[in-house]
Amino acid sequence: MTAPPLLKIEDLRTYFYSRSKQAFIRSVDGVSLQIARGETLGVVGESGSGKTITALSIMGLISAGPGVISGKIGFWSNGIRKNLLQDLEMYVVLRERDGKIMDVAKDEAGWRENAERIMGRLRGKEIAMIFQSPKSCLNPFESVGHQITEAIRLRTPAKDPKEAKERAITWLERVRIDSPRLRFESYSYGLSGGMCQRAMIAMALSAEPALLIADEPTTGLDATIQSKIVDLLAELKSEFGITTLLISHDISVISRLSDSVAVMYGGTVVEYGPARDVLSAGFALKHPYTGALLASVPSARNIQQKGYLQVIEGEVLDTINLPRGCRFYARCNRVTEAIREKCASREPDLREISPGQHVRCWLYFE
Amino acid sequence: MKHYSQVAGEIGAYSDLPFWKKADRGDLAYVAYGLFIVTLVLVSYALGALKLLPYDPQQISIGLLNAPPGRAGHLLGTDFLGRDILSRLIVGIQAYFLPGLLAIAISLSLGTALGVVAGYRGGPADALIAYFNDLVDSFPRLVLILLVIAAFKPDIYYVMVVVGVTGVPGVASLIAGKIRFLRQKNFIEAASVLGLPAHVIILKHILWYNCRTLLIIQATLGMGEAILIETSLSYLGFGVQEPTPSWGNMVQAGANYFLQGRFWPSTAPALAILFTILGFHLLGDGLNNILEGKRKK
Amino acid sequence: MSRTILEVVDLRKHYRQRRGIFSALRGEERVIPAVDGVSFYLKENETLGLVGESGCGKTTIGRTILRLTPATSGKVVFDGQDITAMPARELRPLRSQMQMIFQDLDAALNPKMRMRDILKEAIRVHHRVSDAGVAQKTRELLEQVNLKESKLSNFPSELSGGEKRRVGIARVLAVGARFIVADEPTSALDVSIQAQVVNLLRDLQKQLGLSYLFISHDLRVVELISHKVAVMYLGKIVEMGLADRIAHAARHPYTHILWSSLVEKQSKEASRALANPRTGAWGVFDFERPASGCRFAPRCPVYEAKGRPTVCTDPATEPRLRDVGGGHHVACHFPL
Amino acid sequence: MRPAAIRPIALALSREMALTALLLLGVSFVVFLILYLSPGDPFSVLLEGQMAGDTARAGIREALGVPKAWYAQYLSWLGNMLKGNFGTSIRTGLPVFGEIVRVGLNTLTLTLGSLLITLCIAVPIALHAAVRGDTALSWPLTMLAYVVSALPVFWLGYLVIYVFIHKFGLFPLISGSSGAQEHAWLYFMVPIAVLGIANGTISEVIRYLRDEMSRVMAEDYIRTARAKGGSVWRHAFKEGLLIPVTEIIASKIPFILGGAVIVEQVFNWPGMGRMAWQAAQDRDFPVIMGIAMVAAAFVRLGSLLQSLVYAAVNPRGPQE
Repeated sequence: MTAPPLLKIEDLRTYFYSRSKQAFIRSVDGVSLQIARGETLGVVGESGSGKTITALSIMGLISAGPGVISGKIGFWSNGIRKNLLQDLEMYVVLRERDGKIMDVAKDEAGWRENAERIMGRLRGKEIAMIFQSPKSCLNPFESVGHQITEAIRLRTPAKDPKEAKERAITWLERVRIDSPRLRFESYSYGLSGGMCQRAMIAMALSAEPALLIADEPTTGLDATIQSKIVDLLAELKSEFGITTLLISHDISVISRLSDSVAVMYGGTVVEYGPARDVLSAGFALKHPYTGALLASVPSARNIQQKGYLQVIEGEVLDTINLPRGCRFYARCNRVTEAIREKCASREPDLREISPGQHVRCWLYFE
Repeated sequence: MKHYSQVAGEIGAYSDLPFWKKADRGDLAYVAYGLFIVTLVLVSYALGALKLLPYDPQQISIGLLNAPPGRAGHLLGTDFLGRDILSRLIVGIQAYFLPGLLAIAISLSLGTALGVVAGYRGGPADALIAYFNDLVDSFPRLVLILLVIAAFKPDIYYVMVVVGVTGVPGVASLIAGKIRFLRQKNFIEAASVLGLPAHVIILKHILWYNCRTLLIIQATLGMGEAILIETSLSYLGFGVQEPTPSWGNMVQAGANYFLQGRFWPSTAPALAILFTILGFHLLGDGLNNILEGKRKK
Repeated sequence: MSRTILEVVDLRKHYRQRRGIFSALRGEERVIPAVDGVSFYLKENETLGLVGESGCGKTTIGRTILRLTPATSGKVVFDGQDITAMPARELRPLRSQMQMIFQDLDAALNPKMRMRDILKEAIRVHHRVSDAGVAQKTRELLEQVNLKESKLSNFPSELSGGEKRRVGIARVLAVGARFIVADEPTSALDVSIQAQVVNLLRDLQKQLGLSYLFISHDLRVVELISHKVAVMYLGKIVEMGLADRIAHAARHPYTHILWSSLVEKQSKEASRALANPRTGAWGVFDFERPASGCRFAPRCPVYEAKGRPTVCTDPATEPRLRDVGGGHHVACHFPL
Repeated sequence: MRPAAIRPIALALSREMALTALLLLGVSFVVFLILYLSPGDPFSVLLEGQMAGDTARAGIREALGVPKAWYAQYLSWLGNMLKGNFGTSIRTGLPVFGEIVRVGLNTLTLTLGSLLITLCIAVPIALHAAVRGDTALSWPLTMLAYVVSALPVFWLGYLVIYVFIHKFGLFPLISGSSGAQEHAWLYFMVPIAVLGIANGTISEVIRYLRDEMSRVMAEDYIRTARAKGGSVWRHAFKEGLLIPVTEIIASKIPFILGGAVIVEQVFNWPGMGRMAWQAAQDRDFPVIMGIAMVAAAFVRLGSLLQSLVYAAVNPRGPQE
């Protein structure tokens, strides 16, 4: 029996409400994913695809209304077995009109307390997270080392300040920050983007979490720094075997670190499978969006012949005006006459078309 | 339970929703109340100027001292000399209306000019204007006014020039802040690279398009400020002197009769002050939330 | 043979940074050499890529050429005329031919104006055009940058990233630009939209014979779109040549490291060979005390491998850009 | 306090001191300018009380060696002031500086007390709104704040006097100077409470604190604190509450000082405000000029506090 997945998300829905348009922003609209223990799942998608909101929903950091409204997040880690969205249904009442959720009533304060009870001990201990633009993620009024010590004293048995400080310094060394004792006292404005990210990684891993969520860890950093951070994550993965949920729009970062990959578009997972299949250009069974995404990154061949990039027409999907049928239909270039009617009117579900390979496209369903 | 509901299946482009649909109900109520007050003040000012009043505000009637509202045709009753309170309230607006406009005109025009120079030029001009702002802010406004009153004679227009000048730093820093925000987005550089001359960039793009709501809001808040100052001064005895009515001296005169249990002659003008200033504040804040965009929670 | 549209000779831009009132009184002033003696030329219908890590001065070059910031010294010749010190009135007619696309998608767009008015203003900025002319020109522009007519009445806040960038380009074309400084035009966009914009820029180059100074830290896009590439480090050009030679046959150690750091191309061996324990301290440019001589020396693996030869750090023998054959220029004593 | 933190504070202190000196110089110049521009010749006005005829006054001026040129007058006045001699009050003949110090303390306590009350009301409301967002309670609270800040403070003063004194017969409405009554502290507290509530800044203070707090709560480093399971308050306190409060103190002192003038008048409170009113009444220039200077000093004190706190909290040093 294969070990149960460390994290299993089932049909997660997270909505926000635009008061000016008086409509729902359906950022995450039915996402199902799972990560096996020790594995790194890469989630790739463009802006507005809902990948960051999915991560924040797992961590319970969604504050705007209505926020998480349905779904289950199973979490199995050494000794703990929990649904992070335990009895969410008791706090939320949904009403649908022709297949789309049109009314949401949510007891936000009640759910906030309940979520705090569930996540209180997990957040920062079992599940840790690092973010994009690391420089703004550190408290500008406190030294970097002090913030790491706080994490250690909060989440590990090392309560005594001196011991926690030592442990923090060893972690700074571990993430290859030069002269850690000096950097311990420095502030975020005195460090480069790369070094801030290393400090964040040290802070997250110092609590020895079971799951690390990395949301766009390399975005905004220079090319040379990006590759250093990716190397560091690779080393930490091989050394600690930590289960990671890696989120990025940069396909090369995902392919470098992930075991399996999920491609998200318009708030849903459109393809999910082992990294070497999903991301290799040659692999045939692929969702049209994934194929087009891979083709729009300038490859060696493109550059050689100074050829044009294969382009996905149209604009990135706006998650307020969702179409009736498949979300990618308007921009899809592999629609055949046989399935055009289905693509335009009914949304396909995520089905396993070959072992381990899931796709959400009528092209592969008989 | 918080309720969210979406009515339409298809959502039109954001821009074709009229602005009152986009705004939230509270702000609309603020603006509605504010506009009601502004029209009331304008109408009263006109009535006062044209002398179309229910009674002669100066006409004393011994028999009706401190009459409660509604007595003998006096809608709002009479004061300690039997003069009709409603007419005196209407005429009372003369005391602050034009001076108020003068104050606003000064603070907006000077403020905009200094703000543009500070924001657009930057460098030493910026430091100089910052110094001027600090200097004006160092004076408690009423103390400065008392100084002017001591030096010159207690004329409301002198006072309103001072109120106008002390309003300049606020406007200037708002305008300069807006320009810095636009500069941060390289907006000003993009316009100058295109070849737009400086005066077009400043007048059209910065002031007309991006600062007009800001100036309207400052005007409403400025008027509220002017009323507060005028009424306080006339309470202190420096504003309009008896027998000409002003809301400040009516409150002050009426207050002497508190001890005899007659509150109304002092409370009526006080309520007038309260609702008018409230009107201008709500109008300013409501417009700000609708047009400048409330900071989303 | 296409004419040279732009020539830059020994351009310098030094920023004086005052610490505070007191340090100014004491005359202690830090001079940041953002651009320190840069020379290159650009032919019509050609794209020169400018790459380098953030803070190396590539954006400053773009702004100095377009006179957004005054140059400290050096010469900028546009279309045969020296515009470095030309008075603004004389510069105005030339101004319409030299334009810039800013990294910030909202830079060119007044948040309170609809798109129709933005384009109308751009069309009318340099010459009077009748309403019919404006409508006709607007349609032409929309078609050139393939924007939908229905978007004309939208405010910038209602446009997507890709549409904002296309309006920015349409605005630049409206004034009849021939030379465009594109400062990181694709970095704020998603991959699929980036591809659209890159193709659009190349189409426009073919149709209108535009020439680009393409500034970016996305090496793949630069390699694809540029004919020639210049690599900058701490305010100086360290290598310049044809795009594919820079990418695959780099002669300067920094260029090699830059291109080898492209994540997916990076195999384990390549990075370990050039890995240098002290390079861990990447990222923080030390402007205050730039190393004398070759500025890359403190982080250069070749300098380490060759036992830190003094020729690299001696200010007298600072490596100059020299031709190492086939128009390929390198500023290094020990080219790879 | 880490030794390293001393340097930025010292820097901030010296910068603020220099700025304050420059500003007070500016204030003195403005005050002198207003006086100089006033229709009557300042010195003739000064001597109006004592000397009748013009010629007599001219003689006096020669005798005192009063310089003709305006800047000479300004410099001599400034010189005296720096030596602590603010001239003598025309009405009382007493040295102005002594008078001001005597009453200045009362006004200081009145101002700071009411500022404290304004903050005690505003901070909880702002925090509640920032953390909870819109609740059933937040609408009435904001409306109340609007009404209170539009209230004419003198009318409220009279009302309070009537209710407290007349109705409950608590303490006789005589001059505040007699401290003997058993309810002296109450007499002391009422004006502070009235000014604290009705100084016209409450709704703005609430809005500013609420906006600053919500901005900080949405910052990335607070999200990190939450993700770390750490206490949000510990991280949000400095930028979210401490700095905005000092900002309010520095920017609102002038308004409250203005309000103090009126409250002192309503309650017969022996403060600088009432003295200023009296001086304006009698055109007693030295007194009003002295009060303007001391008031300006109070205001600069507020912003000194603000930049000190900012420098102590923000490790980067004084600049933004």
